[in-house]
Amino acid sequence: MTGCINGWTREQMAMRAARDIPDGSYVNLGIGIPELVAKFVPDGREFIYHTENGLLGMGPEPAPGEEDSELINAGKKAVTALPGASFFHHGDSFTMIRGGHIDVCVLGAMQISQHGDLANWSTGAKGAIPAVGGAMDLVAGVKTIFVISQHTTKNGAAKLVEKCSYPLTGKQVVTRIFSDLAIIDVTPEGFRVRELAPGIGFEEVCAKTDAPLLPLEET
Amino acid sequence: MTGCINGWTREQMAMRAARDIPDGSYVNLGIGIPELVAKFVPDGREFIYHTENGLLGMGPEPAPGEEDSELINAGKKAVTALPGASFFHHGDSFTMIRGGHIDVCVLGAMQISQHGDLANWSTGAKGAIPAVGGAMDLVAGVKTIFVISQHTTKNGAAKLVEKCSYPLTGKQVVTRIFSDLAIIDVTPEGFRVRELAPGIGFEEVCAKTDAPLLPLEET
Amino acid sequence: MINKVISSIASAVKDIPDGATVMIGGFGEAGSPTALIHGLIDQGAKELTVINNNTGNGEVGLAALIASGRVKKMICSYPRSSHSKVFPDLYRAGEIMLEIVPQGTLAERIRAGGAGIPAFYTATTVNTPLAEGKEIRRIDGRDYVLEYGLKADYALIKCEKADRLGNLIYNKTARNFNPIMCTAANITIVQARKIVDVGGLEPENVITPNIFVNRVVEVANPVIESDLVAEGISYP
Amino acid sequence: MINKVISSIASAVKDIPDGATVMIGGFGEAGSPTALIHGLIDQGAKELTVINNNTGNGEVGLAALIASGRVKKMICSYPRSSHSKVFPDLYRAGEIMLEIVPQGTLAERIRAGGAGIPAFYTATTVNTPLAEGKEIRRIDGRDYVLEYGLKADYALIKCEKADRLGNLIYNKTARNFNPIMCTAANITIVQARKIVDVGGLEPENVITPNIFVNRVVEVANPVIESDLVAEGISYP
Repeated sequence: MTGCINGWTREQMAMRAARDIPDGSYVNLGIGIPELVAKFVPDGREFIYHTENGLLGMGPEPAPGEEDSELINAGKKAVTALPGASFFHHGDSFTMIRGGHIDVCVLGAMQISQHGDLANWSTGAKGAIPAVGGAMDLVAGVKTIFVISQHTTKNGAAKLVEKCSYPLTGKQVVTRIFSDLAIIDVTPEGFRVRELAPGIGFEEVCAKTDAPLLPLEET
Repeated sequence: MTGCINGWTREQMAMRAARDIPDGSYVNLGIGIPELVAKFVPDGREFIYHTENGLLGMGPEPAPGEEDSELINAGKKAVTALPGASFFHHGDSFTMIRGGHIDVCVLGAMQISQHGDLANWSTGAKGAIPAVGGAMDLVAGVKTIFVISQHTTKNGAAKLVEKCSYPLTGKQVVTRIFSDLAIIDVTPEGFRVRELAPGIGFEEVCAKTDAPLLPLEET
Repeated sequence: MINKVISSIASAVKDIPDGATVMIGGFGEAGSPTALIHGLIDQGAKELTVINNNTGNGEVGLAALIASGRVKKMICSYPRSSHSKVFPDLYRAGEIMLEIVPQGTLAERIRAGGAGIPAFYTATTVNTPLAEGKEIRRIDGRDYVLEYGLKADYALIKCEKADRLGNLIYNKTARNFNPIMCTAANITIVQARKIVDVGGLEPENVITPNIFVNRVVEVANPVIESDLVAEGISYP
Repeated sequence: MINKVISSIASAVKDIPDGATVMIGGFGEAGSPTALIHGLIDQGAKELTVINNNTGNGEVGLAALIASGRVKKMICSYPRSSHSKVFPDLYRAGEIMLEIVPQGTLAERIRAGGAGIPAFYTATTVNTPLAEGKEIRRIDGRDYVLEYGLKADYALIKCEKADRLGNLIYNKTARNFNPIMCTAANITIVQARKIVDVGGLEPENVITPNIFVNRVVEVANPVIESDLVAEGISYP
């Protein structure tokens, strides 16, 4: 590893994803890197954050010492409620999700196929404890599913693949992927690079992707 | 017609029905004579009244001049809300009904069959406007269905019949009938008189019933 | 800044097209968005399918919309009007279609439509003529009928207080069908007695979270239908 | 006079039999009826089927109930415990059964159970292993899976305030599964931080109407599970 900055940091991935969320959107953020999206609302836009455990109008984490064990997000971390927020039960919360009322959901991923299939809940390995949470409801119900993820696993295995080998969370659900190397659209023709991270070449992204990759479209 | 008092009045029918409602019951009262039941809560008992348009803890009609057009019952009459009442939407209101949470419902009837089938929403006649309201939900969801009704129609036709000729509201749903002539149980053997009104003989009730009628059981 | 407040009734309802399916809140006159309905009459959309528990009162509000000939079909549980023969006359003349749905099934179909549930089973209507032609399934020894979720293009809603984000609270039994209809329409248009500042509604007490609302118009002193009926008024 | 207040946790939970199905409110520790769960551990019922979104925290509350060996089967969406290996160890050892249900389907199945809806269709899990063996139906061009309503013999619930009739309000995101579980259990037992006079809860703001509640116990200063976990406490 050199000191050069190649690719995007977690924060930069989150910032890029935030840029692609339209003003006024209702947004649900998955656990992990997706949570960082909330820090990067572009100037002039307002998003309303939903957390599936029963809060619309979720605000940032509270100041140290201000945490309330009964005001948490889906990742069970302390959060705040902004003016205009509302609390509701799980039945109503998933009415919002399943009923198609959430505009954008940003999730993490274990694998994404070239057709937008997502696997993010179980390796399917023997002895693994399957833990699906709300992910399957989100991909089934939310209009636009973004993924933020490192381009490869810690071991260097591709996460963008022709076909997921892990159990699916949902089929043909992901529309755009924000990785550390590139922003990639899932198109009817397969993965297409939309933007390359600084210092990253198309060939490098291809090499780290286990599926055909279409280059940037000339405009 | 003579001046003699034969049979029960509307109020007496309602009072008899109220007597058979256990303490602490959640009760829904249909439109018409059933509404009178609320006036006759036996001493020492407490009932909580539900109205399907979204109020639990319904109280009596307000004093003249105190009516609120946004505080009404299912019959669209002005009512009051007692201490401990709650308001909710129609989805939640029918969760109470369909989900089996209401203990007793008292309804009016056009016909009741010897097996407890109820017809109370439409004559099925050509040109009649069918209007079912919440009756089918109530008979499908409430544990105990009482009927309060005149024993015969204004024209003298029997309402207690072998088989309903009008379209059904529900099949095998009525357990007890409070008529002006008698209290009648719907048993596996058919209609059985439980109590005769003052001045009413078993033969008279038989004559006004178009189904076999079992006499009072000797105890 | 998200601001769902619209300054006039006319602009709030102006894009409702001919042929739209419109849910209208209220049970009898309680919770009836009468000002919005009158706005819709003025606007002129026709061939509407209207979903409401009843068919209006007198010759105002929903009854007036029906009388105007703009409603092709009613979906309701109790198509009787107070002090009005508007619906019965049109129905008997074959000039309006009617889908009769039990009140609880109507509520659940609307709730299902809003919640992304395309169909569900219920015991209501089993063994009655209203179950004819529908799928029956036996589950745990009891028969149930399959019913489908209901959605609408628009919902017209009345509430007590709203904020600019679209959070709503209601007044007593005027709540009725309004909150579930908010969830089931593509565009939800609300007539609020008062618009308050954001933060003016307690988060614990919000009944309709703002995600279900698209437009809010303040109607500070809404007409009361029974008053209009008592005065013998016909709209327009 | 209707009075659902019970003076002790022990008497509130004493009749829960071996083999019962018990819904337990809460999402993580928020809204977890920890005092009632500890009462259930003390009481000794075994072979329980427990429905909760998770599997508890540390070695207190639900995690302690599971650790005690009294739970035959968990129905949940996310069977991971914070600061605990109680569930994973038992699961890998084959000593506890697991039915994994997506969080929204779990919520809807509970809500359906309470609302008299025996089954419904949802798009969630379609084309995933969790839909295997289930009925798929195409409705309006999309595939949906059939899911069944869930009911329980008992529900253990935590709320903020209750009255003697059983009306409840909750605190912030501690509401979560609690209100729907109240509707789906035969006997609903509530631990309330405060019991107020009848009339002390505003009818517009009641979240759980009293019809869904059977017993209420006041637990004025409930333990906070994360505090117990931080202190390294195991129950009992």
